[in-house]
Amino acid sequence: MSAFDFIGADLISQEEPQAASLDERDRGGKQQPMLIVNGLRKYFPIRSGILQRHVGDVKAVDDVSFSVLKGETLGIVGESGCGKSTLARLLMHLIPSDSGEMIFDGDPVGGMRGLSLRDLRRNMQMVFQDSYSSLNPRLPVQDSVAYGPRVHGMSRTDAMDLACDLLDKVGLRAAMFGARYPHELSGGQKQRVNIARALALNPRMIILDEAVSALDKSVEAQVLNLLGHLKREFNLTYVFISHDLNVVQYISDRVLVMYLGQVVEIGSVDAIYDTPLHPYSRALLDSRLSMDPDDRMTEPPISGDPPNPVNPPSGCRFRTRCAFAETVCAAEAPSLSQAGPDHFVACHMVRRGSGHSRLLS
Amino acid sequence: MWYYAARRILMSIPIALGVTVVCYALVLLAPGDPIQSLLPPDASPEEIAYLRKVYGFDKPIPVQYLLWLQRALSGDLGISLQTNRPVMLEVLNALSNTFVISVGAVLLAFSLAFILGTIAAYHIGKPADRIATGVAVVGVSVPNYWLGIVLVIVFAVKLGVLPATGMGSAGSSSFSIFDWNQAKYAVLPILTMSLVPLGIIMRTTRSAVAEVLNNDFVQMLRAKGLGPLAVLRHAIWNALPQVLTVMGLQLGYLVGGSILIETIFTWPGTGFLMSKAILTRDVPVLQGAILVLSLTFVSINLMVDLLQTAVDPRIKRA
Amino acid sequence: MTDVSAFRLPLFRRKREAREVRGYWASVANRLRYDYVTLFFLAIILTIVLLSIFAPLLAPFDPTKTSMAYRMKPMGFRNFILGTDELGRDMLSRLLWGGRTSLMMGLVPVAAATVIGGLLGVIAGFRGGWVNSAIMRTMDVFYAFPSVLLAVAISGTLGGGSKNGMIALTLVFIPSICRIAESATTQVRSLDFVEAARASGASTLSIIWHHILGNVLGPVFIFASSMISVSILLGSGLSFLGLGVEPPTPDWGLMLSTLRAGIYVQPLVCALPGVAIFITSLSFNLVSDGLRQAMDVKA
Amino acid sequence: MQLDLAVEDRKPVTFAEVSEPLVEVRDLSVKFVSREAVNRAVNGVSFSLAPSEVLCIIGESGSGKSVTMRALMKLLPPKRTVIEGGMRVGPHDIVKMREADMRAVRGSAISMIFQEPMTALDPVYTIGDQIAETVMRHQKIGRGAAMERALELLKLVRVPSPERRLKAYPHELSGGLRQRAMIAVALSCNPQLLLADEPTTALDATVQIQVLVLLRRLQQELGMAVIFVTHDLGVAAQIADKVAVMYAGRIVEYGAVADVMMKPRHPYTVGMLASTVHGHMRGHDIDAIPGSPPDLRKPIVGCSFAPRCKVVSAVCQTHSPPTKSFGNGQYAACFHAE
Repeated sequence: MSAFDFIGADLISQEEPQAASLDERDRGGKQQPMLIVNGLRKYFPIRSGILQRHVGDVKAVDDVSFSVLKGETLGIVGESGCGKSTLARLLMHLIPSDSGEMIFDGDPVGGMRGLSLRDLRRNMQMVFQDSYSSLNPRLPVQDSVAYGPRVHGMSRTDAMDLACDLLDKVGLRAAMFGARYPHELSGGQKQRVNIARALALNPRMIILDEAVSALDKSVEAQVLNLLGHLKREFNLTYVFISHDLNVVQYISDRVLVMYLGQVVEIGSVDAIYDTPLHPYSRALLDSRLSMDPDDRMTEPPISGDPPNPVNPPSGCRFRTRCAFAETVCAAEAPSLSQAGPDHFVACHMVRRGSGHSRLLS
Repeated sequence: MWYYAARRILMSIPIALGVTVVCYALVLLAPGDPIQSLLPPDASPEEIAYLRKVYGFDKPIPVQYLLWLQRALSGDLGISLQTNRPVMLEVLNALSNTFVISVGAVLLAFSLAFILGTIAAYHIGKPADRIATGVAVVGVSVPNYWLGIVLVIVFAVKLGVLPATGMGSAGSSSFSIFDWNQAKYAVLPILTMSLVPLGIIMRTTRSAVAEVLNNDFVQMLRAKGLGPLAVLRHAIWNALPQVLTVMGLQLGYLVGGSILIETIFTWPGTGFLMSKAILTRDVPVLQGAILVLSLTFVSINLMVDLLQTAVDPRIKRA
Repeated sequence: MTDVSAFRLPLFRRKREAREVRGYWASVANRLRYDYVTLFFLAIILTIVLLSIFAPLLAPFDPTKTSMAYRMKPMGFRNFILGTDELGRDMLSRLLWGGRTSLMMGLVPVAAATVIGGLLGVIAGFRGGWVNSAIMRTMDVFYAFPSVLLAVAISGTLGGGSKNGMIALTLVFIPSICRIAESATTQVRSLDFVEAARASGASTLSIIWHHILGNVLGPVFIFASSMISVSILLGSGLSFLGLGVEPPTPDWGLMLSTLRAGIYVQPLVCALPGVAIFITSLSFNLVSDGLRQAMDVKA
Repeated sequence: MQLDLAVEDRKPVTFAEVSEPLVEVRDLSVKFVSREAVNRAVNGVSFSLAPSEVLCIIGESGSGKSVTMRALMKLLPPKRTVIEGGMRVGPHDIVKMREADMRAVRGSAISMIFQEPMTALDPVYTIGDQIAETVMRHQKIGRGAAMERALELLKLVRVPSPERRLKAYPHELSGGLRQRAMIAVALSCNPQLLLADEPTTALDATVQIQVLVLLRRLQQELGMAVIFVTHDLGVAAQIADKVAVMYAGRIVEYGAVADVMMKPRHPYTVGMLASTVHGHMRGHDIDAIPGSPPDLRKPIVGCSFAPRCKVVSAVCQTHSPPTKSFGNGQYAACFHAE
């Protein structure tokens, strides 16, 4: 709500917008963010007892607001159970949200006058984590790629030719791999097919949900390079969801840190990685492993596992693991406050007069 | 766990109600006027009209059903056309006889099947497994009413060691399984009856245990230095919920599906009762028997489900 | 709404090379090729089917022609290769003709139940919510009857005859096939590739047709194939009780029933229909097992 | 019996003992034989490991690292597996040992932890039962004493409120606690050698470092040797003394962790380090190794890395590369390494 207002305002007045070359599909102009998400919320009800009464909620995504600029890559990091994947599915409208709105290139999504779901999906696609379930095991991979265009009315031969073109583009020789079934491909190859499938509708934005996490390091590097090339070639905007901080740093322009369904910090990649302000962001970054054997950690930066999102702690959700927690943290949930140009943090220690004894920034 | 159990009991109520609806509908679907089936063919029109009123057949069908249900719940399932005795009495009497052979068959089949299935799962692909699976396939493929006849030919006719049919002189009122002179009448029915559940439970046990043995934690158990028996103990505890479900179903099938076996051995159980009722078109008995048997089946499944919660910690603490 | 020109159209049509990789069904067939047990019993099934189809040509006698003089004769008596029954009818002819009805009782109910139950299951699984509850709770009620009891109950009240018998068996199989289809659909529906199909804007029907059916058909088919043997046994059982095929039509179950009195006279002849049922049901069971193994793809 | 002795015999590590390696693997090869093909998962692996030393085996999926570990424990299915070469751990000749004797070694002298704590623990037994089971199996003590030992072990691996966790089932614990419980099972009989198969891969970043620090500390306190399999070079840098890099069933480079990480000699190691992503590579392509690993079901002529190698030459295509030594205990199997 309030957070969103000034995030948007600030981003639009940015001096050097990330948006790249002209795109004839651009409607809102270069300054209009590709996607604005405002107050998105998704609770999964927990039912229990004899009559399956509603006893609580998994607060998977709780009041999340952010925007994605044209041509940028927004990285979303967080640990398992923080709501990253739910967020991705909410953005794609694969599951209905409880509340919140989305604006795609100036057009509100849904509603009477808004962008229809079908049009949204033409413009926004998703790449799933490589797993046995990401491709239909009964379809040759070229049919999987051609399926989207077929759905949107392309003729069979055209769709097949397009699929083969795209398979070539993602580095799989269509003549050799197109007719294969998913189980005959390696993890990296399957992920290339998934990317080709996402590209088949010629989208403007792609959500990558842990798209390289299951891959071997050498293959991960290949796929990351591929994503970079495709982004330039097709003028794409990425939302890149991952738990791997190194990969997010490499690929992202801006980074959003999630903890238990909420945004704790969002900002440019340099701001987040060089001067992380939220104690959770700092702990997360400190948990990265150094490649230097002489630089070994003797004390873990943070103890315990992330708590269960069913009944998150009151106030600031991170306070149970935070070294700086004070009474105000339990009493009041911190809202996102500006801590620098394009840098917002949800922590009482950042806001002057919050009642916390420390002040960062 | 108590929540789960209470929920499970509540959930079986609509199913039981649905069962009564189906039982009632069966009579409606039966060709001819239902009132005709309640009366001897030579009944006078006055009698018919009287009964029609008494049984509420002049009312709309849902009301008729509710009336019928009300009577059924109070234990009144009508009067047998053949014996003129209350159907409830006939069915319950027969049910106790059915329980004698089905429980016997259950104990035999379950214990044998569980042991064989576990052995087969542990030696999967080896001769022991092939023999056990072979027995199981034969068990589920053989027409048990035919096998009953074959057994009678061998043991009763050729060897003369066991009685062919009936329940012996004692009759159902004082039958005791501990007295060989009476129990020997139950041997062949029990043997014949146990074959199908033997096959099915063995297959389930085999696949369930084999599946558990494929789990990662079995590697861990072996890495801890446990021997085959200790590993199997883990596997069995994991497979138990699945096996229990099938066992419950099979017990229900035996109680409810003993009609063929009882007909062959003229064992005076519910199946034999139904078989006679079909031949004589004694609809009240048929309907009553079906109702009692299917409700028994529902309650057996319920009990097995409750038992399952006790062995599976994933449900127990939910 | 759809504007094809927005797609990047390919610049040239390309020739795709011949498929060098086997599809799913081809690899299943390939695996079956080395499963000699399954092949052997498949051959037996084919033989039984052919014998039944050509029964009118192969049967040496009229299967319903009775003869008081030739009652209960042993195998090899005169021209009666397999003996005669209690009314002096030729056993061989009756067995050949009986195969027709027994196979019908095995195959027709399963096929009908697969179509009906499969459809209901896919709908229930895909729609979820109250549609699922309505369909599946109804199925639960029918599932709450032991199968033999339900078959006997239905054909007992509807009256005998092979048509009613088949209706009864179909109703018996629908709930279990529906359950299999429903659980398979529910499982597939939540997989990423179905999400991806939805994300590409596909309609429900298109997703079911292209992505669900192909993955649900396998388990349903395997289960249905294992039901054939059950159906044969149950069908013969109904005839045995006098609820299925009506005399004098030859049927294995019915023959077994009418020959019961003769077991003391000609035990071997009287056992023949049972042997026929046993071999047929065993073959279907083993082929179904083989199919299950061959279709079990580990990706 | 013999085994219990082996455990009791352990003395504090002295310099003299370091020269006698605890683990010696000589020319190990593992083949999986099926009707369709022979999969040569491991092709001639040799290494040795001193007591209380940590060896990290680094490799990508299918490189044979996990198979090597399971061979050391004889956990591979005996029917389909052909193991050749020599393996010795302490006094035990693993290759020649009978299954019954091997069982006495598993879980006591050698123990193992797995990648997925969710699937590696039995879901229907409590944590306490699963730890106590191992103790009872190897130390022939009663259930009460074993439970006490289990509690002790949960304290050792720093599980908070251990009394309560003893009676918990695996699904009632978080990922990090489950992994600690599994470590407790593995340490229950004071092993001389701990095999760890990617034990931190499935964990969150903040939890992974906690488990790594714990493992490192326990290894030093208990003085055991550890073979740690991972695909993550960062994990190796945190925990290893020695590093062995595996590719296509062979060790292509071996040496002290600092040497290998700071001055890699084999082109594959160089490529792996280059393709490990850092923030400062932003805006540039990653120097990724092209292609994919070879199919081990087909015979390999020459160097298995040749098709993906940057410095490949004619000799690499035809001859197996020799193992070159670099004086500092570092080895690389490459014609062009220097």
